[in-house]
Amino acid sequence: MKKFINKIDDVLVESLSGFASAHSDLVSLNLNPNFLTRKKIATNKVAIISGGGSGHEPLHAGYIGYGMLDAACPGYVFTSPTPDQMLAAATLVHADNGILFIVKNYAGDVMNFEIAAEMLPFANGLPIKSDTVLTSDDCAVVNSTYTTGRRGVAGTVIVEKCVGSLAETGADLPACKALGDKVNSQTASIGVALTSCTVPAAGRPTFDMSDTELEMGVGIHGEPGRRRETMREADAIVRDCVEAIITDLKTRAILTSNTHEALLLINGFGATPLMELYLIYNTALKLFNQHGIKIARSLVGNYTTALDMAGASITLCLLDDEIKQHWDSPVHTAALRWGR
Amino acid sequence: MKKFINKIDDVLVESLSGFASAHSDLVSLNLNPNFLTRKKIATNKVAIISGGGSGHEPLHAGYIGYGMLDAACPGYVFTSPTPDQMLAAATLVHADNGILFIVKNYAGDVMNFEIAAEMLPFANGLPIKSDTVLTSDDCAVVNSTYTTGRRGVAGTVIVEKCVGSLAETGADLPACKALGDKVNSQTASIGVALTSCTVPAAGRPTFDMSDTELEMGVGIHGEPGRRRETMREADAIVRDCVEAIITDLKTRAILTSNTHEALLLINGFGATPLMELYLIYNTALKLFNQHGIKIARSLVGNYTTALDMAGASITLCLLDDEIKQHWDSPVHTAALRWGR
Amino acid sequence: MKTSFILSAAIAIRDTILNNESTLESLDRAIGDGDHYINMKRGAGAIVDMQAELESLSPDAALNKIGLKLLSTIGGASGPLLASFFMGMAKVLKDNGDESVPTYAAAFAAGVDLIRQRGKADIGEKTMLDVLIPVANQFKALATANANVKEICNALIDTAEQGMLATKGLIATKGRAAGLGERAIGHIDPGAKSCQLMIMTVCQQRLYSEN
Amino acid sequence: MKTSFILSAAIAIRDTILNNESTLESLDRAIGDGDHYINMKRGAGAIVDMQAELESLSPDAALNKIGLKLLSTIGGASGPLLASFFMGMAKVLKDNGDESVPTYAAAFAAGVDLIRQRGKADIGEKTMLDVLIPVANQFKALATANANVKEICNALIDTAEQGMLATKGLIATKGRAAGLGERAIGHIDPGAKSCQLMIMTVCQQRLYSEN
Ligand SMILES: Nc1ncnc2c1ncn2[C@@H]1O[C@H](COP(=O)(O)OP(=O)(O)O)[C@@H](O)[C@H]1O
Ligand SMILES: Nc1ncnc2c1ncn2[C@@H]1O[C@H](COP(=O)(O)OP(=O)(O)O)[C@@H](O)[C@H]1O
Ligand SMILES: [Mg+2]
Ligand SMILES: [Mg+2]
Ligand SMILES: [Mg+2]
Ligand SMILES: [Mg+2]
Repeated sequence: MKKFINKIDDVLVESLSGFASAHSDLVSLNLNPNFLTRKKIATNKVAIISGGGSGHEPLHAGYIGYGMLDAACPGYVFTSPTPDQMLAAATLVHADNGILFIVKNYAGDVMNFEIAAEMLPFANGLPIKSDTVLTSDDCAVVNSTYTTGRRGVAGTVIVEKCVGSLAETGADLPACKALGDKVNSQTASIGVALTSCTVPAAGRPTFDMSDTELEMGVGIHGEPGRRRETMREADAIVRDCVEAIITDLKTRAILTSNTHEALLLINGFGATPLMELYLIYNTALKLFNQHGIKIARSLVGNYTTALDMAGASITLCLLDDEIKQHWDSPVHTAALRWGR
Repeated sequence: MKKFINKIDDVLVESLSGFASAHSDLVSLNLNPNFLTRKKIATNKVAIISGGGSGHEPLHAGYIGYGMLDAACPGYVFTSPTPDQMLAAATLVHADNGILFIVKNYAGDVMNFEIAAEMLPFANGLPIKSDTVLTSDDCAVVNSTYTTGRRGVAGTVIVEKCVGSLAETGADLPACKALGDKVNSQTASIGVALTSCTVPAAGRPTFDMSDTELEMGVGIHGEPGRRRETMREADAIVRDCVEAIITDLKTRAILTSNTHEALLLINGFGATPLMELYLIYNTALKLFNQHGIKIARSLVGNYTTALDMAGASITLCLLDDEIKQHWDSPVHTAALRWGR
Repeated sequence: MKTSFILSAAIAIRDTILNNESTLESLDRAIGDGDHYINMKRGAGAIVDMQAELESLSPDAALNKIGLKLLSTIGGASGPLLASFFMGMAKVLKDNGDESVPTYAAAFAAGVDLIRQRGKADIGEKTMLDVLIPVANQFKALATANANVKEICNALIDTAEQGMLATKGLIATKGRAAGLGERAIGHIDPGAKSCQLMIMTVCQQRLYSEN
Repeated sequence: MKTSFILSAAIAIRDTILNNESTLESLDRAIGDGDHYINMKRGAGAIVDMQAELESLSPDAALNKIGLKLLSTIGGASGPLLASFFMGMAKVLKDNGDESVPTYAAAFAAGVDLIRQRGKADIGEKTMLDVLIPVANQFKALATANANVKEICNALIDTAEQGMLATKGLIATKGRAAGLGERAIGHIDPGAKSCQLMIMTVCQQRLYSEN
């Protein structure tokens, strides 16, 4: 393992400190418990708080700022944060209008945020309302009543952007929750790994993979996916991803009409060059077009990473006027910025 | 070599096409010769044209747009573009106020742009004025009268941003050239590779490096650097980089006073996670502070890459009011955007 | 049960975790995200570090504090679950005193029950519950049957081991491995393994103190 | 010189480049950026592809067209330099006719001179010029001395080889390897190697057509 790190136990705090310094106009960092808030706490709005294991940067701290998150709680690498972090963050943001937690659907994240939400009313004696949007866009994991369900992956960024935009208008908690759920349900993602990632504390790759293999449906923590497959040309890989997404949206009766507008996000996992991500975009665009889907909005880059994994995910979010409006609205965060 | 590619000969065009589609609001792509321009050609300003070998994305096409470049000419991977590309791009942009080429200082780039500049007056019968800013911020290569000199690396982004901003105000060609030269001279960079990159057409790593080595002073094409060193902790690596930069700026008598404001750019080479880049930032910030340098502006991310190389470069640009103003001014490109 | 037993058990557990680094790590790498060892190590270390704070507390108060500490230290899936366990245990001990084997069995069962509720999971889902539920059931049965400490400890060590091994053949329907379908078969669940190790360690500790 | 000779030489050069893939690639990987083989292959292929277009042209017009094609095909450092060479050659042939050995030698020297000007480089800087300048000088000398074709070709092949090998001991002061300082020593310059190969190929071609 070769990484730019010092002591393994210090990686998180040193990286967070660097982030906070580099974006001191945007965010404030609190250590112990670890959380970040906007530099200027926003008032008179639902506070949007997210969080999760570290190693997915810029998720989530990179999305703190106007039009998106109010606070983020980073856990250790690939480990969900603990309830005290969420409670401390919630106490610091303006919570008069309630708090919406945006949580990727993993057992650990769900439970830790759940406990925080349960403790919230007792935390500072105030009756703080809260609700939670669980993101679960990963269609690599086929949902069933028997499982905790689908994982939240890169689609989370779209949920955070849209909900953040709506919250900025002064919309109330149920409205924010409803939009978050809607965006999540209209979104499907699938990822492909060409290499494993290496968790710093583990010191070696999470999984072994030969030079002629790929992992189809990999999770953003290096969790195994649908299956190990033979490495092949990009077009063939992308075709399988697109098919999986289309099938998922149709199976869930989200994609019904013949033509639809959508947002296409090609997300790099950390070690895949932009050149390849745009090549993937090029193919995905054509294939979705063939399915009657018009790509009206695009995002290409490293937005939800898995440390140093080589690989990428494709996310499609079906747009309606409301989602489009909230996607387009101004946002000013470290990792996503437009309109101001 | 595992990459998201189809036929090796198609990589460039497929990737460029994806880029142009994903940013169709910002850029137009011309193939054969290959170049990209702003979607809406800007008039009444000096046209800023850059270009270079591909594989450094988002450099340069990612910087086309308001406040930065008017056009970019991408060569094959790591191979400078050819004069016909620059001529065609120059012919398409509004050239009444002259053209400023921003060229990274490599023999190939210099010669190809030089030939384009020589042919320009004959290209369409009009007396188009042009000038060139050569970027040469890489202090890994010690300059001397015997060499073609220092390489242009990530500092190029700062030059393009500032010159682009000035051009937008209607400043004339000599003024743009002067600012470009000034920003370049006030900038120093040095890079470190933890792994090699792999040129798609070559199919294997440009250099071999063991798990216990690093390459100090590596170029953005995987050129060998100052020396092969033993891998060590981030703080020690960053310290050596910071010392090299300070020494360079002092030797060139650019850094003279005891305190100075600066822009700090931590640039990833393509396969290094943001988490590590921010950790590097954290250390570099402290070390520069110890040298009396106040980091007034920051940029952390993949801005001048070397395909899939794991590694990073540190760039320091000493700021004055003029440079600061042009760094802060609105920019709207695929890879750099603020203020609009 | 004395608080001093809790403290020495905590040290023993920490050592067991450290001694099983590669096992725990590779199990979670195979069907999870590879952090289970690190999580357990962080949690176990934090408890050992609070010895001074715990010493003077009653066993139930100590267990409750341990639960809260784990809650704010481990994170991930195992953090809130293990925290729930200790808090559930603490509550029963507090309500019923802490001196009879049936109370210990009831406390253990209450802890497991809170894990069940928090994780919305049950036996057969390839989680730590595949170790904990059989152990809780057997503990209760043996306590009711007035078995002696030695019998109980030996039986629970065996049951934990069987539960842990049984996860190998299961498809996961909870936790991170739930995405794997058939691919999870053949791998032991990391949480089941760490729970088995902890139960074994505490039982052995108890057996030694018996001698 | 006939245009047909240029065409067959172009094919022979293309084949030589293809046959030396690993040599050229690894030389540029060692002290450059690894693309020299790809660049040369692309250029040589483009010239072979324009056979139909070149056939009907005079030798000087063909060489000029080759130069322009290389200029818009190769890129990098070698593109403009090799383009300059052919355009420089073409000019001398155009001005002086194309039927005498001294003219060929002068044309070759003019081509090399344009490379020198374009690259602002000279002998001893660890570039293609370390092959081209000695070859140009010797070509002129032998032409003046009325040497026969066989003597000239054999001598140029040797000189090119020596120039190429000589780059091994040099520090580079031009081109991409200039950043390497001492580290460049021990490596042959890729551009010198490809020029040596091309000179050897053309000379051999000429020797065969002599027989
Ligand atoms: N819903 C659940 N109920 C019971 N145990 C669970 C549940 N989800 C996960 N686990 C347990 O947690 C273990 C994983 O813990 P850990 O690796 O620390 O957390 P994470 O999965 O968040 O990385 C699994 O092996 C499993 O035993
Ligand atoms: N200024 C120069 N003068 C002469 N030859 C040069 C000069 N700069 C570079 N070269 C030659 O070009 C070769 C490299 O060509 P190539 O790899 O195709 O281009 P690049 O260096 O741009 O990648 C070098 O090996 C050297 O022989
Ligand atoms: Mg985890
Ligand atoms: Mg090159
Ligand atoms: Mg885990
Ligand atoms: Mg080269």
